[in-house]
Amino acid sequence: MGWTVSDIAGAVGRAHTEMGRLEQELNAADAKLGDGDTGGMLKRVLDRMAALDLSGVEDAGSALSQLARAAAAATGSSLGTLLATALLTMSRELKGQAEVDPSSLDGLLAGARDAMMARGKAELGDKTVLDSIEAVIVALRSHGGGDVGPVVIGAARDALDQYRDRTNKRGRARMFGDATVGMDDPGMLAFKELVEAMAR
Amino acid sequence: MGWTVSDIAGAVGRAHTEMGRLEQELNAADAKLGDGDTGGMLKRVLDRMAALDLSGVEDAGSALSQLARAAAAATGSSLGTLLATALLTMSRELKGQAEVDPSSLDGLLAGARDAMMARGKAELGDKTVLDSIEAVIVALRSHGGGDVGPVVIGAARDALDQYRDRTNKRGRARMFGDATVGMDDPGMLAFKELVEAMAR
Amino acid sequence: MKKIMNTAADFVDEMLDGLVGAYPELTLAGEDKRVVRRAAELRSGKVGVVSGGGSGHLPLFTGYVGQGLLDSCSIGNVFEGPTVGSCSDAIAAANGGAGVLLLYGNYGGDRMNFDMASEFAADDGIETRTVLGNDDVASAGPDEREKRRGVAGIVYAYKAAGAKAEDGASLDEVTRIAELAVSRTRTIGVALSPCQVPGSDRPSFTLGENEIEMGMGIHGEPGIWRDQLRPADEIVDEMIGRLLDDAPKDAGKRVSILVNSLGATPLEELLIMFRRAKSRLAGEGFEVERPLIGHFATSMEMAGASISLCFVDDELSSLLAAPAQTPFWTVG
Amino acid sequence: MKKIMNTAADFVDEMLDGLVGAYPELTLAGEDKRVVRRAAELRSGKVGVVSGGGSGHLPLFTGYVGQGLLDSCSIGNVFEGPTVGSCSDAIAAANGGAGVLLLYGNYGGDRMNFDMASEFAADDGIETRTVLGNDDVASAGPDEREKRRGVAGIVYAYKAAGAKAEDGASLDEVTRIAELAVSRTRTIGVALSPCQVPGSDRPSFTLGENEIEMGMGIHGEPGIWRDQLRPADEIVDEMIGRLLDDAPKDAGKRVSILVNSLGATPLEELLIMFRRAKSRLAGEGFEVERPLIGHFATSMEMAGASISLCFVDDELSSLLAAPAQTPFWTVG
Ligand SMILES: Nc1ncnc2c1ncn2[C@@H]1O[C@H](COP(=O)(O)OP(=O)(O)O)[C@@H](O)[C@H]1O
Ligand SMILES: Nc1ncnc2c1ncn2[C@@H]1O[C@H](COP(=O)(O)OP(=O)(O)O)[C@@H](O)[C@H]1O
Ligand SMILES: [Mg+2]
Ligand SMILES: [Mg+2]
Ligand SMILES: [Mg+2]
Ligand SMILES: [Mg+2]
Repeated sequence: MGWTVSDIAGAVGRAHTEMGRLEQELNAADAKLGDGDTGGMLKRVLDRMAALDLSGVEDAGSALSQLARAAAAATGSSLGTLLATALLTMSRELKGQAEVDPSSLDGLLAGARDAMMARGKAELGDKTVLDSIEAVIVALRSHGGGDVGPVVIGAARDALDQYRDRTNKRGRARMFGDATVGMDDPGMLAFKELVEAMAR
Repeated sequence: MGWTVSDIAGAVGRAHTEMGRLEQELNAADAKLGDGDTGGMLKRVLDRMAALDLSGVEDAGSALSQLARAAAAATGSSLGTLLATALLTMSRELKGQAEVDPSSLDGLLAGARDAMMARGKAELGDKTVLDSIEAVIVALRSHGGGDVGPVVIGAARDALDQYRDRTNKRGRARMFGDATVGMDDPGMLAFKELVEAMAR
Repeated sequence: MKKIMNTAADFVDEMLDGLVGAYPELTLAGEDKRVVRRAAELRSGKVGVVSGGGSGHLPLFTGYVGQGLLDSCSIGNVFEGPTVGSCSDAIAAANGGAGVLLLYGNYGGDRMNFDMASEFAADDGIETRTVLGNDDVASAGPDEREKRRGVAGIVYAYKAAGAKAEDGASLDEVTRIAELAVSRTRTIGVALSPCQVPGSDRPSFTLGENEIEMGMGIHGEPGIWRDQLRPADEIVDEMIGRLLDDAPKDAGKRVSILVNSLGATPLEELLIMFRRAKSRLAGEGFEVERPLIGHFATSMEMAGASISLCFVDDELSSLLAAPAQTPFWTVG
Repeated sequence: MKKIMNTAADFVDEMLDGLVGAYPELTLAGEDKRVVRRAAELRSGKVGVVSGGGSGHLPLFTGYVGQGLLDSCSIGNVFEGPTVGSCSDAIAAANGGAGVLLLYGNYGGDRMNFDMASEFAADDGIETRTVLGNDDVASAGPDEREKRRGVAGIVYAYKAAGAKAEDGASLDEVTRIAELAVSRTRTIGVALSPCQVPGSDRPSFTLGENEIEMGMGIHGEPGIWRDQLRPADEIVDEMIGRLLDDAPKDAGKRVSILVNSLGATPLEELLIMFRRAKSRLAGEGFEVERPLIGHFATSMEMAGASISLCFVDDELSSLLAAPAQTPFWTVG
């Protein structure tokens, strides 16, 4: 009853479509405390991911691995590389599986989170995309069962709201120090918007 | 009677003093149709010339030769080098003379003019300092006798006025073509101002 | 800010096209053609030396690919790290079977991509080592040297490691030399006016009419102070002072100096700076050898300059003197 | 415009101090120390090659003194000719008893001073010849080539004449080669933003926000047109078109190209220009050899670039390839 490769491809397609609207919004958010390229970068990443033909692929691990490579080929920017890292880590976990069990999502995300932390040397609480992922993991763990979509979306929204008034401590935004208080981290904003699109 | 070395040194001193006022004015004139350095350059030249101690020098030729070398050492710009050329040429003519006969001035200037034309490859009528010198020579030749000062000054003024509405054909100003119409040639302007100061 | 370019999207690819079109000893490689490598066959058994980073810093990095220096370079968009794929391709291009040294500046994005590429390389049986340039003393305190950014001084590590690799040394030895050069090099920059990323509608930062910023990074990262322009000798005295205060413990009394233009600052001004730097260093008992003066690591048309000191010993000194032949740096 | 300098009065002397302090193979000579010469003893019987001009154009002229290029250089203040005395001193410094070639750009002041110095030299029994660089096609029509200014393209004449003199050729032969190189070289520049002479309170000219000037000279001399900035390929097409329209009658189909930054324009943009120039030239059936790309003849921090074409034959080509070793140009 889990997610097949075709479900995954569908979610990628919805995220890709959403980027049409999101690109400028994310660029604007990054322009305030970074270099203004988060939206353009994610657009390029999702263009490449959506262009993959996964129709003949059965193995979810192999699908995620191909998506990881597509993301990595599209950009050298921080968030893009972290996304590729997350996908690659999950792909290893799922190797040989035709379906992803939704109840394993917290464990998969925890693995991805650890890999991203190892890759980017950020800590939880630094106000990065990691804090969105961590919030989702926590919410999933205290979640009884049933549809995970609303849980993921709710946690992503709450994380964005809770971190808005804190200081960015990692990436380019770190240099802006207290000037980041009151602003959405572009990576966290992107996470929320894209999970909303994928869950639709 | 004639001009002694001490008279020459006095004239140089007056020209030098005048440069305090003239420097910016000549720079401004040159800025319009050249590179804006005529005043600064002449200031440096006259600083060096005025710094020479000519008190022990009897021979007018030797005095002019020393002045020529001082000018040449102070600058590599067009007008400075032409001035050095003129002084050197006249110094050769005056070798061994303790006094300069004012009635020989037209001949001395003609010699200087020819040397300057050979050096700078300009023609009469190009709207350069040469045209001021030529006007002075012509005026001196039709002059009966008596004080040459007013003749020189009058000719220098007339030349400046007559050439103002013509086109510069030599030096940096040549590049500005018809845009030079209505403007004083900085070399001609400097000539007029300095002979006025020297004749005082 | 005016630029002689076509579209922003083509800026980097056309620049690379021009580079390999001008210098047939270089060629483009990799799926995206974002790797510059030596055109000549790899010498089997030679350790590879790879660098990379964002565009906009020429001659860094791609101008130093060639005999006695780098084997290959991965290049990103202007001021943006190269992709993992390009990093992988650069490693493959430099792999002569004896391992590959990854030698690049300490920036978050670049590190993630090279780290990931080196994991892929391990899967493919290519041994890699990483040495990060972290010479910018303005970017973190001496107790946090590992956080410092890499700027112009990395060319000393390129030169030393490149010469060592050309000599046939092992990956361990080439790595040791790169680490030695990095540990002996310190840089500080001063910015006078900004640059502009192609396609952007405004300069990367703003400075007042008569204002300078001490310690600014090569992408406009914030520095130590912003204040009125002052005479060259004063600026240089402060820069040399800060570098000497931060000198490595094992520094002797021999130093090579790099006076680098960030872009618009002309050679005349670099020489005026060098003059003072040399006399200051001599006053402190240093012997200045092998000065490097010119455009080595730029930020396009940014005005300003950086000074790097490399505290050399016999070993480093002879590696710096070894022959090298690249488009923008030739020795011997 | 901000400059890293001390006083305007010391600008040139401190710059020269820095130059010889950095490069011990050069030394200052002459009464005013406004001559840069090779530190090594003159090779007796070698023809001397001398250049000179105003400061503010580095690496031109002093950066090209050394083995295989110039023997000495006289230097004036910024954008102002050297004095007669310095020209005389430069000639004396380059006199190895076999005559001296005076090879410099066609500017009124420089000519007067070198001419005067060469008359003094004749008095002292030193034979001189003069060859004037006049490569700037924008400064006069093809029927008045002798009126054209000398700009970046003079480096081709330096290189060819310098190599020939190093070979032991006679003054006649070295002169012939310099004349050949000059007659085969054409340059055109484009300016994007001005520079400022040290001590002056304003830039040397002004250009609108988005304006460029085609054909402007290296001291801001007026060019051919002023108009809106346009794409690099369009600019380059016009420049190459104008240069080819003016190609010498005896030009073959081999050409060396110099893409020169006037100062602030970065290497990235020069490479984008080179890319187009090369493909345009190839389209016209030319073989492009030995490209030179970088800072060769600047106007301090002026933004813009020039393109020079040298229509080579076997003789010029091999002289351009001959070894040379100077602070800012090393071949072989
Ligand atoms: N080291 C890091 N660890 C975790 N997340 C990071 C790190 N660096 C950046 N990010 C995330 O990436 C987002 C910025 O992405 P992007 O614009 O692609 O980066 P850049 O342009 O700085 O390379 C940030 O908002 C943050 O959420
Ligand atoms: N070739 C020449 N022959 C005669 N006079 C000249 C020549 N070139 C320049 N001049 C005179 O010199 C003046 C400019 O002097 P200056 O500012 O010293 O020259 P530049 O800065 O162009 O070297 C001109 O106004 C003109 O009168
Ligand atoms: Mg960003
Ligand atoms: Mg002038
Ligand atoms: Mg970025
Ligand atoms: Mg002048």
